Order: sequence, then C-alpha cells, then structure tokens
Amino acid sequence: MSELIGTWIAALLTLMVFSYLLGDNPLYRLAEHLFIGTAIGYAVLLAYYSVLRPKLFLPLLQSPAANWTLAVPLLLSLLLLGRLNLKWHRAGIIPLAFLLGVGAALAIGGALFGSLLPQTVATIQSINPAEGGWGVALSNLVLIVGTLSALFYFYFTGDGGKGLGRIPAGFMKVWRGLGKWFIMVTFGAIFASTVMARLSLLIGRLQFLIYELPKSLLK
Amino acid sequence: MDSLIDLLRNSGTSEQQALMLVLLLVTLPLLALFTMQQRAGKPVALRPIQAFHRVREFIGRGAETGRPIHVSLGTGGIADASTAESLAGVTFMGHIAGQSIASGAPLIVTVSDPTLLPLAQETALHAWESRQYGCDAAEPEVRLVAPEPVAYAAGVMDTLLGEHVAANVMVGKFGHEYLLMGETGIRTRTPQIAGGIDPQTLAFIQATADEVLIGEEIFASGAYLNPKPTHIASLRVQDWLRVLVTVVILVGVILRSV
Amino acid sequence: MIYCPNCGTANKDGSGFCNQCGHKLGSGSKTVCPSCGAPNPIENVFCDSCGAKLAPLVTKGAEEKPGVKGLSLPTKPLDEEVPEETPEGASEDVPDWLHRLRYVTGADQEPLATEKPAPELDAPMPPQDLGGEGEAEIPDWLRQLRAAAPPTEEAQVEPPAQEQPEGEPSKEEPAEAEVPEWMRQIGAEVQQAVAAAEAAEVKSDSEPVTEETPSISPLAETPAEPEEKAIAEEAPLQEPLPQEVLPVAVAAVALPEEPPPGETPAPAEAREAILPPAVPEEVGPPEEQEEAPPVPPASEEALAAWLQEEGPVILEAGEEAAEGETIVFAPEEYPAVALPQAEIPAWLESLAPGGGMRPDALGPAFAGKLTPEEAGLERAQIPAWLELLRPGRAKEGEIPVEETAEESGILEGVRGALRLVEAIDPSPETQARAVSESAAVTPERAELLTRLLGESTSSLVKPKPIPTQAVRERGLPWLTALLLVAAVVLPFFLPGLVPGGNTVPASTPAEALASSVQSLQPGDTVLVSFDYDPGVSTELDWPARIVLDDLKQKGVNILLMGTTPTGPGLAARFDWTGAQMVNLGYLPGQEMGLQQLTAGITGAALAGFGGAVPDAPFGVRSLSDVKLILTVASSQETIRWWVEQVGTQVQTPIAAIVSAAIEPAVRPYYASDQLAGLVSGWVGGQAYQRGSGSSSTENKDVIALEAQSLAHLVIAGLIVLGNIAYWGKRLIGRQS
Amino acid sequence: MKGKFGRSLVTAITISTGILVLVNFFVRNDFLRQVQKTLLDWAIILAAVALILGIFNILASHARKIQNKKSGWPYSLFLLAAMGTVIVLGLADPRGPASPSVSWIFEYVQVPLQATIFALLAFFVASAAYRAFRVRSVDSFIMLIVGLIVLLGQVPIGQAIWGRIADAKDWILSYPSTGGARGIILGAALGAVLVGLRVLLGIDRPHVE
Repeated sequence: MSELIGTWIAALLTLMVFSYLLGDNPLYRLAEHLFIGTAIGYAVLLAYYSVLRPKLFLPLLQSPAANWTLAVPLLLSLLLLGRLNLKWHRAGIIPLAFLLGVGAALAIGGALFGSLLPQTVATIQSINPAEGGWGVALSNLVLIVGTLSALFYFYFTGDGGKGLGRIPAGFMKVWRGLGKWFIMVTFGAIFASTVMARLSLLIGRLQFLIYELPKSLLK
Repeated sequence: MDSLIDLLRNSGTSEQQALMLVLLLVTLPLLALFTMQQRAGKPVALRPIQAFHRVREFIGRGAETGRPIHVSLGTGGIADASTAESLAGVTFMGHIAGQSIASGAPLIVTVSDPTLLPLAQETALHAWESRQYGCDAAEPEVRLVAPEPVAYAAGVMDTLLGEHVAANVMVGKFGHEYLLMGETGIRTRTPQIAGGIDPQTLAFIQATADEVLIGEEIFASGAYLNPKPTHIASLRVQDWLRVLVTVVILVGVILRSV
Repeated sequence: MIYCPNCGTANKDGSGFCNQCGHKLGSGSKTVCPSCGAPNPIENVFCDSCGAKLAPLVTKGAEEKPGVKGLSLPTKPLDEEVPEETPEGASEDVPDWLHRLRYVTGADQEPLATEKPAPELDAPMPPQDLGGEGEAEIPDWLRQLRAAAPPTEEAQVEPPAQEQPEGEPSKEEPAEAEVPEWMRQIGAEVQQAVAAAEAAEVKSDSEPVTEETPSISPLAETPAEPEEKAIAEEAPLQEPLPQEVLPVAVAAVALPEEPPPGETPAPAEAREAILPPAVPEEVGPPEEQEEAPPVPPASEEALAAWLQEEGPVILEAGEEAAEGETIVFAPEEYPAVALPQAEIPAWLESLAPGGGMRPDALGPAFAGKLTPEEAGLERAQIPAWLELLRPGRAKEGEIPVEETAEESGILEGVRGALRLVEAIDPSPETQARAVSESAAVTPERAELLTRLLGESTSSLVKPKPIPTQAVRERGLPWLTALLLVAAVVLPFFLPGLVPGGNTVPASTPAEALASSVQSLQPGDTVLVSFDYDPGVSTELDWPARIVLDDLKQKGVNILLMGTTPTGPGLAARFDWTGAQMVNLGYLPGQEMGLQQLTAGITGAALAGFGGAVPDAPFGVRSLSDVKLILTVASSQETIRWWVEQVGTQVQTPIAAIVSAAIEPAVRPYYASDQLAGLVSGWVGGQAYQRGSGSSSTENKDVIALEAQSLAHLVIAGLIVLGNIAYWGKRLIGRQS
Repeated sequence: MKGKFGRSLVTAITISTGILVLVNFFVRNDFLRQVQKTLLDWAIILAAVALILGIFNILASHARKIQNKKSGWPYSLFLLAAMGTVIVLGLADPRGPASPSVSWIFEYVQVPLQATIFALLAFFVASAAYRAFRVRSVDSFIMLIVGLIVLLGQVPIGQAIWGRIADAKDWILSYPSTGGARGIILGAALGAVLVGLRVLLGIDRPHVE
C-alpha cells in the first residue's frame, strides 16, 4: 500500500517538476523546495549517523580515557560553533585553519599523484611505426601533440609579443592555436556524450511514468 | 644526494614518489626566486583573460540596476582535493565583494559545502569591514544553499529565477549539476562568468557563459585581479613546470620509441 | 591612515580626531563636485546641487578599499608580515615626487606654490605613524589633492599676500624664490650620466636598510634617508642632488612652460584643484620647514630611480608598490599599455637607463598627458601611470569622450549615465569629462538616476543582457522541448520504428570489465561503491543492475558503500535477495575518507547502513583483500578520488560504471590503465552484457535505446537547424 | 583572529597540519600514517560540525525571507518543513537514514524529484546544443564535426547511417579528445599544486585576511 501511494506521489512530483517546461510556475517551485528541504535533512542525518555519533559522541561517552585525543576535535568543533556567537566569531578561524591545512595537503598530493604523474606517464607512448604499425603510431602522435599543445594553450606569462624564454612568440602562437583546437575537440566530444546521458535520464523518467505507474496499479 | 636517496629508499619511497618529491622541491626555490624577481620589478606580460577584465562591467551593471550580483562558489569544500578550486572561487569572490560593496551593488554568495561557508563568510566580511566610509551598500549575503550538489543547483536556479540577479559569476568546483544553473542563467538572460577545471563541466561552461575561465585559469584570479609578486611568481613557476612536464614527456616518448 | 582634511596630518586609522589640530576626521571631509564645485558629503556619489558624478577621490580611507580600485589595484590591506619600512618608504617617495611636480608647476606660476611644501611634511614622518600602511602611497597625495579641493574658491580669492603672514614665515621666501631658478639652472645642463651614478650610490648606501626587497626597496628608502643626511651634515650634498635629478626636473618644469603664457583655463582650474586651502593654518614646526628645500632633489632622484627600476610598480599602489610588483598586460587587451607606435618624448628617452624602463609602458601615457592643451598637468601627474594600470581606459593622449550609451533596459540610450564603478574608481578621463561637461547636461541625467536608484528593483524592467556572442540566445525552448518529448515518446507507441534496434556499438572498456568480472571466483569479495546521487539514478541504476546481477550469479561476496551521502541509500533500493552483501554505508570525507579506506576498512569512517559494520566483513580487513573495486559514479571527480587516493595506495584493480556524460573525461584514466574497466551509461551496459555473453531481450530496454537513437537524431537536427538559422541571419544581414 | 599573534598562530596551524598530511604522500611510515589518519578523522568530524553550523545559516536566511515576506516566502516555509520532517523522523529512529520512514521519503520523494530535476537537463542540453555548435570559426567547426560524430556514434541508429561511426567515435574519444582533456587536467594539476603550496607556505592565508 505504502508503495502504491509512494509511486503515485512520485509520479505527481515528477509531473510537477516537468511543469517547468511550461515556464517557471508555483508547482515547480514547490517541488523544487520540497526537494531541497529533504536533501538537506537527509544530509544532516548522515552527518549525525555516520560521522558525529560513531566517531565523536559514542567513543567519548563509552571510553573517554581511550579516546582522549578526541578532545581536540571536540574543542575545535566548539570553536567552530563559536562562530554563531559574535564574541567568539573570530575564534572560529582556528578550526578553519586546520581544515585548510588538510585540504591544501590533499589538493597537492592528489594533483601530483592522481593527475600529474599518471597522466604524464600515460602520455609517454611509442610513436615508432615498427611497434604497432602506422595507425597506432600516428594516433599516439595525435595524443601526444594534443596533450602538449592543450597544456600550452594555458600559457600565462611571456605572451603578448615576447615568447617564453627562448621559445619564439610565433611558435607559441601556432602551438597554442593547435591546443585550442584539441580543447574544442574535447568539448565537442564531452558535450555530445553528455547529451546521451541526459537523454537517458529523460527517457528513464518517462519510462517510469509509462511503465511503473500502471504496474503499481496491477499489484 | 646519495644519502638523501638512501633515506628515501629506507622510508619506502618509490621512484615515482621520489620524482614527485623532487618536482615539489624544485618548485620551492623557483617560487622564491621568481618572487624575488617580481619584487625587484621584473616586467611580466600576462596573457589577457577577458573574464577578469569584464567582471567590473558586470558589477557596474549590478550597481546600475540595483539588482544583486550572484557569486556561486561551486560544490567544493576546503578540506578535500577540491580545495584549490574553492580557494580560487573565494579569491575571485573577495575581489567582486570589494567592488560591489563600493559600488553599492548587492551581493549574494552561495556555497554548497559547509566547510567552505565559514571561509566565504570571512572573506565577504573582510570586504565589508573595509568598506568605504559611509558606503550605503548592503552587507554581502553568504548562503549555504544545500550540501548536496543537485539540491544546491536547484537552489541556485531558484535564486536566478526569483531574485532578479543582475550578473551571475560561478567559479569553483562544478559537476554535472552546472548546466542546471548555467542554462537557467541563459533563460533568465543573466550575464554569466563561469570557470572550473573539470573538463566535463567546461564543455557546458563554454556553451553557457559569456566569459569563461578554462581549467587552471581560475587559479590565476589572484594574479590578475590583485597582483602580488607571489601571485605572478607562481604563475611563472607554473609555466616553467609546464615546460618541465613537456620535456619529460618528449624525452620519454623518444626513449620509448627508439 | 586617515589624513586630516584640515592640516593634512596623517592619523591612525579609525581615529576620530586629528591628533595634530584636533579637527574631526572622516565625516568632516567633503567631496567637491567636479562640475559645479559645490561641496558634498563624501557618501554622495552624485552632486547634491548639480547632480554631476562625484569622483570620491579621497573619502576616508577610500584608497584602502578594495572596491574603489581598478583591476590592478590591491584588494587587500597590507599584510602585517611585510616589513614595515619597505611599504612606507616606497609609499612615501611617490607622493613626494608628485608633491614636487605640483610644487614646481605651482612655483613658476604663482607664489602660492611655496605652500606646497606642506604636503611634504608627512614624507619624513616617523614609521609608527604609517605603521604597515601599505597604501599610504597613493592615498597619500590623493589625500592632499582632496584636502586641497573643497575650499578651492577661497584659495583663488585670497591673494598670496594674505597667506604669507598666517602661512609661511620669511624662511620660505628664499625657498620659493630660488626654487624656480634652481630648476631653470638644472634645466640648462642635462646629463643623466650623473643621475645614474648618483642613483647607484644612493642605492648602495641604503642597501642594509631592507633585505626583504632586494633592488627596489633602496630606492623606496632614499627619499627619507638622503634628506636627513642633507639637512644634518653636508650642505654640499644639495648640489649634486639637483643634477642627478635633472631629467625629471626638466620634465616637470617643462610641462607648465610649454603652453603660451596666456594660459588656457584648463591648467588654471587644475591648479586650483591642487592648492591645499588648509595650507594657511598649517604651520609646521620650523625645522620641518627647513627640510623643505632639500626635499625636492631627494624625491626627484627617487623618481628617476623609479623610472629606471620599477615604472608601473609604484603605480601599482600600496603593497605592490612596496614589493616592487610590475605587470605589463598584453597589448590586445590593454591598449593603454601597448601603443608601440606612441613615441616617447626625447627627455623620457634620455631618462631611460639600461633598458630598465619600458617605453611602451611609460611612453604613451606620458606622451599623451604632457601635451599642455588637455586639461592640465595635475591630471597628468599621477594619471600618467594610473592609466597604465587602468585596462583599456586610456586612449593615447586625448581625453576619450567615450560616452557609451546604455544598451541595457531602462537606461537604454542614456549616455554616460551612472557609470558607478567609474564614479567610485575614477579614471582621470572620467574626472576630466566631469569637468569639461557643461553642468547643463548633468542635471536631468542626475535626477534620472537618482529617480532610478530610488525605485525598488522589483519595479524595474529586466534589462537586456550585456551583448555577447550567441551564447546569449535562448535557443528555441519550445520547439526543443516539443521535438524532444515527441522523439522520446514515439518509440513507446511505435516500437521497431527506429532502424538499428538495440544493436549497441561495441565498447572495449566495457568488455574489459566483463572479462575481469568473469575471472572472479565464487567466494571472492568485490567492493561496490555507489558514488552517484539520485539525480542520475535513472541512467546508472540500469547498467549497475546488469553488472550486479552478473556478480550475484558468480556468487561473489559484495561489500556496498558510497562516497556520496545518498549512495548507500540508492544501493539499498536494489534487489539483494540471495546475495552475499554487506552495506558498509556512507563513507564521509570524499577523498579524505578514501585515503583512510586504504588504511583499513574497519578503521575507516564507514558507519554501516542501518546497522553497525561487522569487524572484517567477509574476512576483508583492507582493500588489498578485495579482488575488484567497482565504483558506480556520475562525476569525474569521484573517479579521480578513487584513482588518486586508492589507486595510488592499493594494487587492487579499480573498475567503474559511469554516466555516459563523463566518459570522455574518464577515458584518460582508462587509457592510462588506472581503471581496469569502464562501462558508460545504458549503451555501455548493453555492451557489457554482450561481453559477458548474456544479452537483454527486455522489450523495455530495446524501446529505451530506440528512443535514445531518435532523440539523438533530433538533437543533431537541432544543431544543424541552429547553424542554418545563424548563417541565414548573417546572409540576410549582409544583403540588407 | 586579530593581531599578529593570532595570525601567525592560525598560519602555523595550517602549515603544520598540511605538512603532516602531505608527507604521507611521499614516505611510508606507520607512525606518520597514524598521525595523518587521526588528522583526517578530525577533519571529517569538523566537516560534519560545519554542516550543523550551516544549518543555522540556512534557517537564518529562510527565516529572514519568511519574516520579510520576500517574494516566494511560502516556498521557504515548505523547505524548512520538509527539512524538519526528515530530520525529526531520522533522529526518532535509531537506524537513522535506513529507518523505514526516512527511506520511504528518500525513495518516493527525494529520488524522483532529484531524478526529474536532472532530467530537465535533457532539454537544457538540447537548447545548449542548438547554440553551442554554431560554426563561427575553425574551432567551432571542429567542435561541430566531433560533436555530431560522437553524438551519433553512441547510438544504434548511428551504425545504420555509417558502419564505422562507432570506431570513429572511439578513436576521437581515445586520442584527440583524451589529449585535450589531458592538457586541461595536467595544467589544472600544476595550478592546484601551486595554490596548495601557497597555502602551506603561508603565502596565501584566505582565512586571516
């Protein structure tokens, strides 16, 4: 029963959202806010049930001695919440500084080992026809040229008349232009395959209306 | 040097880790050197980036119409790998806040990640506290819309639709939810500046924003809007690292091919 | 730094009254309307009497405000870390030099000029007054200018004679008398060789003072340093100093002299602008006045140095100036900077030491400003460089009358109205325009905008957007929606209509995953992470189900988790009957969480979903006990996290089921073998099925794929249509 | 944190934390790893607390909207109501998000709503495509061609039009497209490294400005 009701509510909400196609209207706005509300609520629950309770409260309540280190995050949390109070507002910066430190480190580590290293290594491909034939060799060449030229498209300094260091301006111009082309190719490809994904979503929703709804009645 | 290598080996550092470490360590002196050169006033030409140039136009528009300017800092936080993007967004926002406050244009800043909220508030507050004497601008409003990307996008759509936004600036980390906001901006005919580093999002930023910040360009906001020697220096370091990477790749390819 | 509008003394920020003369600070100051001269409260943006735009040059602390600055000016107050001396030294020397310029010009036009020394009094001010005030520099002289502005009228009316008594003691007489002729005498012999030499020398002796900022700070320092020396010890030193500064001095002197004696009004009003009315009252301590004469050389030489060393830097303002920041923007964007053809006046050329200065940077601005016929030197003095930093504002030389019409909404057609940003951050042209405009134009403009500003935003019509490329077109929402819905719904009613059916193109990455799943043995454990959100569930549920069914058939143990908050919830919606499954729940902290996961599953932040996590589920303690990691993700970020945080730490292969939207972005990770397999979207799911032998016969799936095909056709059609429309428009446009 | 001391303290915290976390990327040391894990744990807790803090921000802004009867204030009312309901239901049941009531709301309200709002993207993408693939220059022409190939290469009907289109699509995705994407990724990585370094070196201190 609850499933039947649920399905029909879901269908109703689905239609309310689709009503946006007729232009911005109260039904849509209503659905939208309903969604935002539930989403926030759900996130709060998760923050409590999968972080605060198991990682902070329970340990501190059950065995404070063993988890004395948690006093630090507790303190930091209080400082953070102190932001609610004008007097303590500034103190809220300490936990902020802590988070920022962690974040900066993760950003560096991630960029170095997650992007820079593997992507560089992966770009080092053989362009020797003897190995995989001309097709592969040329394709790899395209890949390499694409990567490097796109990388140079973002050149910041040394532009505007002067080349970078020894690199002549003319070469930079051509090279960066090439990079732009490759970037456009990427954009085109991404755009197109996104079209695919989004259409799947639409089809899926319509399928829900056309298939699931009647099915729920048959049950 | 050898002793260093041994040390690394003993600490279980792989060649790749060592390589990256070296790269990191090379970066520091470079940064220091270039910073010194910049302090000494070394002239540096920066590639023009329209978005940074035109943002004032957008703010002016806000001031003229009395409508709020909306700055979206994306769905990134400051305690994860998206920190860099988020910081870029905050830097940009700080500049916009300063100018919009001075020009009396209301400012709405929206964030999605709760960790970013306090930082954004601090930045906006700073701009507000150092406002011009007797300026009648409203204090910038920093909102946490929703911690969940799609919900956040929906919230921003609501802002764009409901609050007559004069200009929409979106810089930070954006995922597939970007298009919801970007296209709404188009439909409400709101001028937009947008930037991100995720190629997947960039395709749509390209398609929906008037001025685009592609990839690393968002990190340059400091150097373009509030140039300090360190900012310029880090751009130059970035460019030289670029060359380094290129050389590594080329050498690698040659070795691999022959 | 707040400057007393009354005596010009610098007071600490936030101080309510001047600690020199006790005059009320901040609120006391007034903004003088550039067009009608009426004093306005500083908070005004438009003149109360005539409504002209007010350029709030120096309302309290204006220059420290990020908002009031152009793109190139700093938006942050000076950082405490920056050594005090440097900023202040640097900051003081420019204004100083500017004072001099004004001093000089004033000097050979009327005795009043002698009062000019006043501004300088704050040059040798003790550090603590300026403590860490990076932007003292620009504010500084602007302040003077500002302080000067209001009582302009009296300034004119009062004959110099009156001022003598109150103002400068007889001491001043010689100074005033000699200055012009001193200038002249320098003007006679121009050798910048000396200049270079002296500059170098000065540099060297002030070296120790500041280490942080190598080559610039010395110059920054000099104004204060040598001055003291000059006064204190050898008078002789005053001799060389003038010479070394010559070029500039000449330049400075030259400016006013070029125009014919019967001068154009412009310089006149300009001059008023700079005369500090307050000067009379301001009787500095005697010794300060003594300093006056020697100061010029010192600061001149500072200018010379400035030209050599960091040109725009100082112009860069505040912090930057202190740190010697220099930026030249590339031509195409900033015409102001790059006017190669703009030729540099000879004297400037002669100035140029070993290439330190960039003509293209200084040339146009100076060359332009130096022409007497435009509204006067004053604007010329600083604006010349301010211009450099003002993107796209300065046309070489002439005052641009670019009164752009509003192309937006209600303001449509109103010319030059309400350029608020400019009002707040005025370029010299703006002021010049304000001055040159007849007050007649401004009134109705002004009341128009006051009316507009008064109106509530809601009552305003939505203005047309800033014109840009076709990005602004809204496309054809209606047609689009209609066609799309039709295309998607049609196959439901006419199945088999679309050629191709569900014969999906092969996909190597998908088959790669299929084969790695095939290689799993019963009893192996697979970690499936649901990293998408409900938004894309309609796309990802299907391929995920296909793979999961496959896993269930293989009889492998399945660990569920999610790095998106909603992930585990989505996973729970699947049918798990008869499967060996444990839902570990939401892993908070994105990559931070994943980092921890590499350290051990039980240790990680996983709190389970509707029940605690068993210790070592399926005997799995760390990720290396898992045979395959499968992430179902809708964002490239997520894949990156897995690859960056987990892939770099653990050997277990990682495969991904992703939304087709991110396939191109994720491809690199598959291409670089960071992903063992990749299934993208519905089609990927089908390809996987083909790879794993089974194949979907469900009518629903076939129809879905047909709808997909049709919709793709429609969109391809729309793209073509868009181009036809675009080119059609253009061709028609060309004919008419 | 006003004053020099405050600032340097804050900066010190940032730097030390950052280095302790970062070092683990380069050396394998159990103690350091433990330290890092602890720090990350704390960060996760703080992030959760930040959300609680954020809730107050949300409450405040919507309360203000309702109070001032700003346009559309009733929606804010709905939003808060929905939020409150979910939270209360969830806290009432020890299973939290897994509790029947919450999962019901999740399954029948949140998922369909979110999925449908996202489905709107189909239309957005379509109208964006109508604009974005304009042939204005060589660049946009390239983009158009690639777009059409990938667009049709993904679906069966593309096969019907041109047999090799899938291969063409795959080639584009694996070589030129990958190349472009790599250029962007590499560049962004370099940028991120420098931004991170600036923070860790205490050069950029957004939080104390």
